[in-house]
Parts: sequence; C-alpha cells; structure tokens
Amino acid sequence: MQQKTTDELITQEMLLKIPYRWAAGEYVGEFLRELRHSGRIYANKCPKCGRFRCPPAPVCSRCHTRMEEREKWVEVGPRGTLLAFFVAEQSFLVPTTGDMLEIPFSVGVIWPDGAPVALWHKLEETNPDKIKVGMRVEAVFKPEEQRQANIFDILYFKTV
Amino acid sequence: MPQRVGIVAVAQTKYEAAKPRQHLSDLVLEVTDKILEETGISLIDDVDSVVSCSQDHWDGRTISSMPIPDVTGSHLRDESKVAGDGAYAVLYGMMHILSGHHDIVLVVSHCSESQTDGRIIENCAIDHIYHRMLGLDFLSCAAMQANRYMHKYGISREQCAKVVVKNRGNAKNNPYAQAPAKLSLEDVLNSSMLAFPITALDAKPASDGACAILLAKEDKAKKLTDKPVWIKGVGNCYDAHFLGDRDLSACDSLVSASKRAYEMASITNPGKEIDLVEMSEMFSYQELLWMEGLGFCDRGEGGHLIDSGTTQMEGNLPVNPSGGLLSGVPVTVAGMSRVAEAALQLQGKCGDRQVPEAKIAIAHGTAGVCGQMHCVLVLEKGGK
Amino acid sequence: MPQRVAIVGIGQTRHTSRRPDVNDGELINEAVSAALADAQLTMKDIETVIIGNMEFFEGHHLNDAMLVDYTGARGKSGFKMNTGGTVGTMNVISGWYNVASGLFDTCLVIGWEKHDEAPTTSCITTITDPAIDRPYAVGALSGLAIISMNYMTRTGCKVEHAAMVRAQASENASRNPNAHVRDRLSVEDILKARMVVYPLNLYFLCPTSVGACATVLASEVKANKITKKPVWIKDHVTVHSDYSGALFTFPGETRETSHMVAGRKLFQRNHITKPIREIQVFEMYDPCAFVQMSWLEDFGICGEGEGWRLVEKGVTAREGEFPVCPSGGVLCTNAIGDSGTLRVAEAALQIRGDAGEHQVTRDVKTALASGYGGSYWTDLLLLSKTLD
Amino acid sequence: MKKMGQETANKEPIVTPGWIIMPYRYSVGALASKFFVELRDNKRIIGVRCSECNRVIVPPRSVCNKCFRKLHECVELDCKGTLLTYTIVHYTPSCEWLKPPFAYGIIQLDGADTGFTHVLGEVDLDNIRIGMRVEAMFKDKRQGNILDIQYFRPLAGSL
Repeated sequence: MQQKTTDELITQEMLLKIPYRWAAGEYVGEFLRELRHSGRIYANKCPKCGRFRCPPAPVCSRCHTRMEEREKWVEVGPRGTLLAFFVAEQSFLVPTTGDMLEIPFSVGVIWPDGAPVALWHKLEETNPDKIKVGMRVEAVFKPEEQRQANIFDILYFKTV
Repeated sequence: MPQRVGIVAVAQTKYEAAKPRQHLSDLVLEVTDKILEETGISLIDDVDSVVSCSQDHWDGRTISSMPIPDVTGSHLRDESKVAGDGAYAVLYGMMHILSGHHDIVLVVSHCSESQTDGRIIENCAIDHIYHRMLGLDFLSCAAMQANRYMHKYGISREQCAKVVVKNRGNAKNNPYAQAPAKLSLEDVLNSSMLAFPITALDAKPASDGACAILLAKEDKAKKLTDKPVWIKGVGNCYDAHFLGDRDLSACDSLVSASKRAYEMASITNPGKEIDLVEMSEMFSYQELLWMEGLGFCDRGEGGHLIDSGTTQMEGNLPVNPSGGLLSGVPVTVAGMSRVAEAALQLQGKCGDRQVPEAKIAIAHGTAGVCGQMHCVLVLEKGGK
Repeated sequence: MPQRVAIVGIGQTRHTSRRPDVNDGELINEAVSAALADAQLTMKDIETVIIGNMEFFEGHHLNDAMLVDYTGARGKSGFKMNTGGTVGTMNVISGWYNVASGLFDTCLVIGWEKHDEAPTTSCITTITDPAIDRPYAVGALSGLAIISMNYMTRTGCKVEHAAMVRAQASENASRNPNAHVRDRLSVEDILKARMVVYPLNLYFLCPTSVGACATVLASEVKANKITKKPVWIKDHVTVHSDYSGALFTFPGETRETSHMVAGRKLFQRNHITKPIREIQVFEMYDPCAFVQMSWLEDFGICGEGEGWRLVEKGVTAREGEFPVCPSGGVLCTNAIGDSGTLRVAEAALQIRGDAGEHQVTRDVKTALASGYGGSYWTDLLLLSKTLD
Repeated sequence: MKKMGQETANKEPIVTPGWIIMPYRYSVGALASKFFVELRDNKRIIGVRCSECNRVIVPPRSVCNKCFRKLHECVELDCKGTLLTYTIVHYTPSCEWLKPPFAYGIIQLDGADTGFTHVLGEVDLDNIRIGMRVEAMFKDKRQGNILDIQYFRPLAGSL
C-alpha cells in the first residue's frame, strides 16, 4: 500500500454529561433544612476534644467521637470575620452546570461568630481593594419562600 | 516463615437499591464503626493505615476519597486510595503489612450506584478512540462475551438462569443481601431482555452500600481475635482491553491470577482442596465462565458444573452462599464484600448461609469490561 | 520476607502544554520505553505495573485497564492509585509496597497526565463536596492562596522573595530539557505578571502540562544485577489531613500541618537530626512560589521564618548548600498525575549524577522527594545512594 | 437526648441534583489519524502489522500488546469479514442516536488477526448468525471518526 505520508493529526471532541443525585446525608441535610426554615447556620461540637464542625458532622474528624445529639447543635453567625478571600477575574467552566462562571466572582472563607470553623461562600463585594482579611461580614438569606434547603439559600455575605 | 496477614474482622452495610439518606462518608462511617464495636480497637492508637477503594466517576468527585479521612480517624495519619475494585484494596492493605511498614490496616470501600447512570459511567471506561462513540457499555459488551462463550461450548440460557435462581435463593439467608428471591427458571428466561442473551434478572441490579475489613500482622491478629482468617495466596492480572484482541469464550487473566494465588497458597487441586467460592459475577454467564477460569472445571464445562449441583449450597463446592453480586452488591464494594463473606464463612459466623466445616475459601474481585482484570485471594481458617 | 527496594530505571517525556501528535497511551509508552531502556530491561522483565492519575482530567474511568496496550500491563499484575496531587509519589510508594512485600521482584511505576484534553481548573473544582462548597471552589488556587497569605502574615515574607523562588526555578528549568516552561525570568519580569488569585500572579503558579514519568523498581537481589547505580528508597511516610485541611489555625490552637508531621516522623525514625546538613537535595512538590518557602519550614529543614531567608542567601539554588527543585520543580512543570513521580525520578537522577545540565554542584548521597495534593495531603520519600 | 437518626427519620432526605459536564478534546495520535483519514477520504480500513508476532492488528495501535514493539507498517484490509459474536440491545445506550433494538457485532475482517467491534445494520435482528459474512457500509458525509463506518451489513447471499 503506498505510504501517502499524511501528517494530518485528528482530534476528536466529546462532551461528557453525567447526571448525579448526590445524597447530602442526615447531618448536612438537617443543616440545609435549617437554612430554609429558620434562616440559621448551625455547627456542632465534639463532646470530647471540643472541635467544632460546620456544617455539623456525625463524628469528630480528630478523635472519632460520635456527635449525635441534635439539641447540642450551636447556632453560628450570621455575622463573622473574613479569614481569606479570592476574586476570580478569569472565568472557567463550572462543571456542575456546564456554564461559564460569571465574573468577577469573589469567594470568602468566613469565621462565623460562635464557633472556630471556616465556611466557604460567595461575597457580595467583588472589588479586591474593598475586601480585607479580618473585616466583618454578614450572611444575607433569600426570602423564606424562595429557599429550597440548599447552600444557595444564603445569597452571599455582605460587608458590614 | 514470613509473617502471615490475617483478617480480624469484617463489616458490611445492608445493600439496598438506593440509600438517599447516606453521604459516601456516612456509608464508610457505618462500616468503620461496626469494625470498632466488634474488635474494641481504637482508630487513632491501633490502626496504622487506611486503604480505601472508590471511583471518581461513580462518586461524581475527583479524588472521591477526600471525605474518607474524616470518618476513619486518618487526620494527620496514613491513608490512601486504590481504584478498580475493593479486592485490590485488600491486596494493597496486605502489602502494607507484608512489607513490615504497617501492622494493622483498615480497608474500606463504598459506592452508591443509585446516584448516577451506570451506562454512562461504563461507557467512559471503554477505549475513547475507536469504541466510545459507539455507545458500548459493560452490559452490551458482556452480552457479546456471553454469546461467544455460549455459542462455542453450547452453554444454554437455562444453565445461566440456574445461576440466578441459585444465587437469589441463597440470598434469602443473607441479612445484608439486597434482593433475595425465590425464582423459577422461567422467571429469569422471561424477564425483559436487556442485551441478548442477558435479561434483567441475568444482570446484577444497581446497588448502594459499603464494606470494611480489618487486616493485621499474624501476632497482632491472634491477639485481636480467636478466629483469624489467613490470606494464604493472592494473584491478580490484566487482560487485553479491546474485545477484538481477546478470545471472549475464555478468561485468560483469571486463569493467570488464580494460578498465582494457588501457587502461593500451595494448592494443587482446587476442586478438592477448596470448600467454597465467593466470586464477583456481574452477569449470570460469568459465574460459569469464572469457574472455568478458577480451575474448578475444564474450559466449556461451566454449564455441566451448574447442572451437576456441585455449586449449590448442599453441593461439595458451594459458590456464592451469600447470594453473590446477582442479589445486589455495588460495584467497587463487590470484590471486598466477596473477601468479607468468605472470611465470615471461615469464622463460622454465617448463620443460615454457613457452609459447614469450611477451611479454605476463594474470594474473587474483577473490574473492567468483560472481566478485564481479576484479583483472586485464597483464605484459610485460622485459630482452633 | 520484607525486601529492600531500589529505583533501577528512570524515563520521562518532554513536558509541554500540548501534544497533538500522541494519544494518552502513546504519551505513557514514551516514558515507559525510556525507563525500560534506562534499566536495559524489556517488558518481559516487569512483573507488576502500578499507574495513577485523576480520571476526570482525561475523562477515562478505569484507565489502567483501558491503556494496557501502552503500559505493557496485559498479562501482568498491577492496579491503579488515585490520591490527588500526591498520586505521583503514591505510585512510587505503591510500587515500593508491591516489591517490599515480597510478592514481586520488579515493578513498573507510571505517573501521567494529559491536561490538553480538558479544562484543568474545572476538573479540580470537582474535588469539593457538591452540596456545600463546590460552587465556591476555584480549582486548587484557593488553597494555595490561603497558604501563601498565611505564610506572609506569619513570617514577614515578601512578594519579592516569591519572585526570587520563581526566578531560581526558571534558572533551573532552563537547564532541564524536559521541563515545560523553561524561559529565564528576572525578579522584575515575575513581579509584573498579571494577578490570577491574590496574592498569586501568573508566574507564582504552576503551568498545566502534558507529560508522563515512569520508574522501574527492583528488589535488592535484582537491583544489583540490573544496574551499577541503584537508588535505594530508604523510607517513606504518608500523612493525610481531614477535609478542612488544617488551613486555618484558630486562637488557642497550635498550627500543625501534614507536612510538619511527615517531616518529623521521617527524620526521627531515620536518625536525621540536621536535615539541611544530612540531605543534599530536595525535589519538593512546589505548585506555588510561596509554599516552597513555607514548606521548607514545615518539613523541618529550617526554623519558622527562615524559609525566605534561605532563598535570599541562595542556599536553595542549584549550586547552593541545600538545592531545592534543581529540575525547575512543579513551578515550571505540572502534569498533576506525573509531577509526584517526576519528583522522585529527578531526585534519583541527582543521586546517580545523571541530571546533566541541572545536576547540582554538591555530591549527592541522600535526597528527599515530596508530594502534595488533596486537602493538604503529604507524601515524603527518603532516597539514598547506599543501603547503610 | 434524641439521637440524630430518630430526629430526622421522618423527614425527606436532602439530595443535591447536578451534573459533571466536561468537554474533552482527544488527540488520537499519528497512527489512529492515518486510520481515520483513510476511512474519511478513501473508505478504506487499515490495520497495522507486527512483523515479530506476524499479526495484523485492527483497529491499529502503535504498540503490539504481545511483544511491546512499536508498530508503523500499515496494511489495507478488506471491508468484508466474518461475524465472531453479536448482541441485540433493547435499551437506549449512552449515545442517544442509536435507537433500540439494534445490534453490535465483533467482526473478524479478512486478513486481520484481531476482531473489530462495530454496529450491525440492514439486518434482520432475528436472523443474525455467528459466522455470517458481513461488509462495512460507509456514510456519505464522513468526519474522520469511527462513525464514518455506518454499520456492517450481511453480505448478499451469505445467509
């Protein structure tokens, strides 16, 4: 067979779309229900070593002690202190939805009043010059009738 | 004699078609805590390393083992993940101990098939250059293997249906089983055809669950339980990936894997020396084909073996007393749950599904299209 | 019986941003063939194949089985690892376990990633929990940005020091033909780059590369027959963190990261009291300029706040007293599944004296290689020229 | 003190629906490119020969998985072959364009030593026989991927 030297290099495009229904589990589920019903953010505390978890968890990740009493959940926030932040100026494809990220998009890591935990959420302020580590922020919830027991029930954290 | 590796305790969740109340970390926590209750050990002080097995595609997460350290006491400790099948995590945990690097290893596996669409996940495991666009998945490929195998050796659909009736029947005595059932051959033959010759009942149902096994070095195993189960032999092997590269009526990689395991366990006549088999049969024809691969009968004799009743509970070589995968066990957990069930048999803890005086058992895990990779473990009853 | 394990063969591909001329398998096969040639072995001499990467970067589920034609694993034992950024070093550690357990005498270890097939940041974002923090993750940049800011506030390190680290890396990479980004950069060029995620500008972060690295491991008995330059894997330690990754230290808590625990454990049980003296080169997994300095301290190579001072004094340069990443490191080359294996391979090349232009000036007997990934996970390996 | 399980047992479990959506761009490599260019431009199926094992491998790969040699020598293969095995699929697969019931088959192309997997078409699903002779049918509009072959159909007069 005559070797026609073909240097055309083929690339093939394939779009992967996998549907998921991720189970949140009892503890994260109850955390999200509370966002919807009471508009409150909850954490729980290890009875043995005192480490907090937000959202609440069934077991302490440090000493493996079970944390099963619902009444012992501690309300945290809605205000808090900013531990860290990033302002994404470059968009990228959001894998869960397939859309491009609307930018500028700023994310804060918030230390809510009441428990030494770190909660990642959206910041209203997107101008990096107006965001400082250590500044005070507050959770802004959707109106109750629009809440759906998911993390978006908190719209964002606004600067206080 | 080098230090042997012992199975000290095993734990399984109930396998169910869907577990919407449990995050993957909850599944692993459930089986981890069952191990702690049974052995009384502390995760932080006694367990040296944790090996998990899970699949990024099935969990919908890159590095899907990231929630595992939280529930296995692995903060600032040794933890790692293998992919493929749970039996490989047992193999890797065993290596942790044989190498002298660790003494006690917890191996865990989980999967929630109900979370996603298995056909798309399996399609992602098929070669992307020449085959993926054709829409192939493990079911359609297995159907082509079944056809080839049954055509070449005259295996009948009734013989395959007998496997389903046996396993779903055995599952009635297994509290962990997802779908025990009293079926007739006609039920299986007449259930809806998925991909000729595989009907709905010929195929493993989708399932959610988790499994955990505690491994220990010989001296520590003897302290932790009076019924240790020794891992006497292990062997694993890959086959070719392209279906056209293989004789689909055979399972060469299972032949090599079991040969290695038997050599290590100095087993010369599997048919005589082995008391029971817990294997990973995703489809009914596979139990017949894998029995040939494991050396319990000659090539093409799988049909006669099921006809002979040898592999029934009352036969002299019960296969899948637990009900096997056909009664519903999640992928990834499959291979590890075979090791767990085989160990329970050798510990005499199987209640109604107990095989009397079982001394040596085979546990088998597989992954990939048409059983492309196999892992075989030979377990031996320890203690008095 | 537990066996001692040596690296007897090393192979890697040229790392670039795109390789349209090869598919995934062919990329891997380039590194495998190079490693076998280096060890003067054929595939028949290999008993088991350990491979690892993150499946979603190329979209292949069970890709160890899918690529057996190219990895040579058909008819052989082996399985796949997946531990995030540390998978490269975990491949080598898994290979060590395969041989040290006595089950096998030779093992082929493969780390690879082909980042030109899918958007990398989008893939990394899927490491998060879908219900809670996936909408707020910006790939791996978020974690690195936190660690960098934390280091600056803790020790007074300046942006200029990070620029020095990156300049040094560019000097090393310019001497390494297999590195991806090889152009020499001055501190000024680096400080002018555009900001990606404060405080990390483009040059403070690693590129996304295409590449593969393979190493052949052998038991003691086999190793001395195969090569006159075996590199012994003396010890390794793996330390993972929980999901929070101990990124923040709250009042009343003492800061303890997985790197600190790994360094302490490894040095203690190998009787290393002054690592900066007793170890001659460190191929660190450094995905960001700041963390290279922060982690020199965390690993216990130097005290708190001394990391950036070492850089200032040129101690960590290729010709310095304690060279760090003479290959250019992850800062100049990052195919995530391959980077960890590459760190071990490059450290081994330094011990063998085969690193060519980027060989360090010191005589190397003992080397360190590290892996980072997941939620602040660590692998740390100690390699040495001799067994004692 | 009520445990979590009792507290939430009667409540609906919270489930997060979502996707993983990822666009992939695969470079198929030099040898596979040659295969697809031949399909697209010349409606030809090529394999690759391993002289060491004296085998012709299709679809072609640049490494022989028996002797691990690099393979370059392309061989043109006939588009006809013998059906090694098949299945009839009654569900919608992950690529929606294939409507059930349809058939897959593995075909031993004349002159090749490995099977070639593809879709069967223009065939009476009840009369597919292992061993029957089939031939490749090409699409009119071809794009350089495996779907340029539309399906394999029974050779006239071979039933």
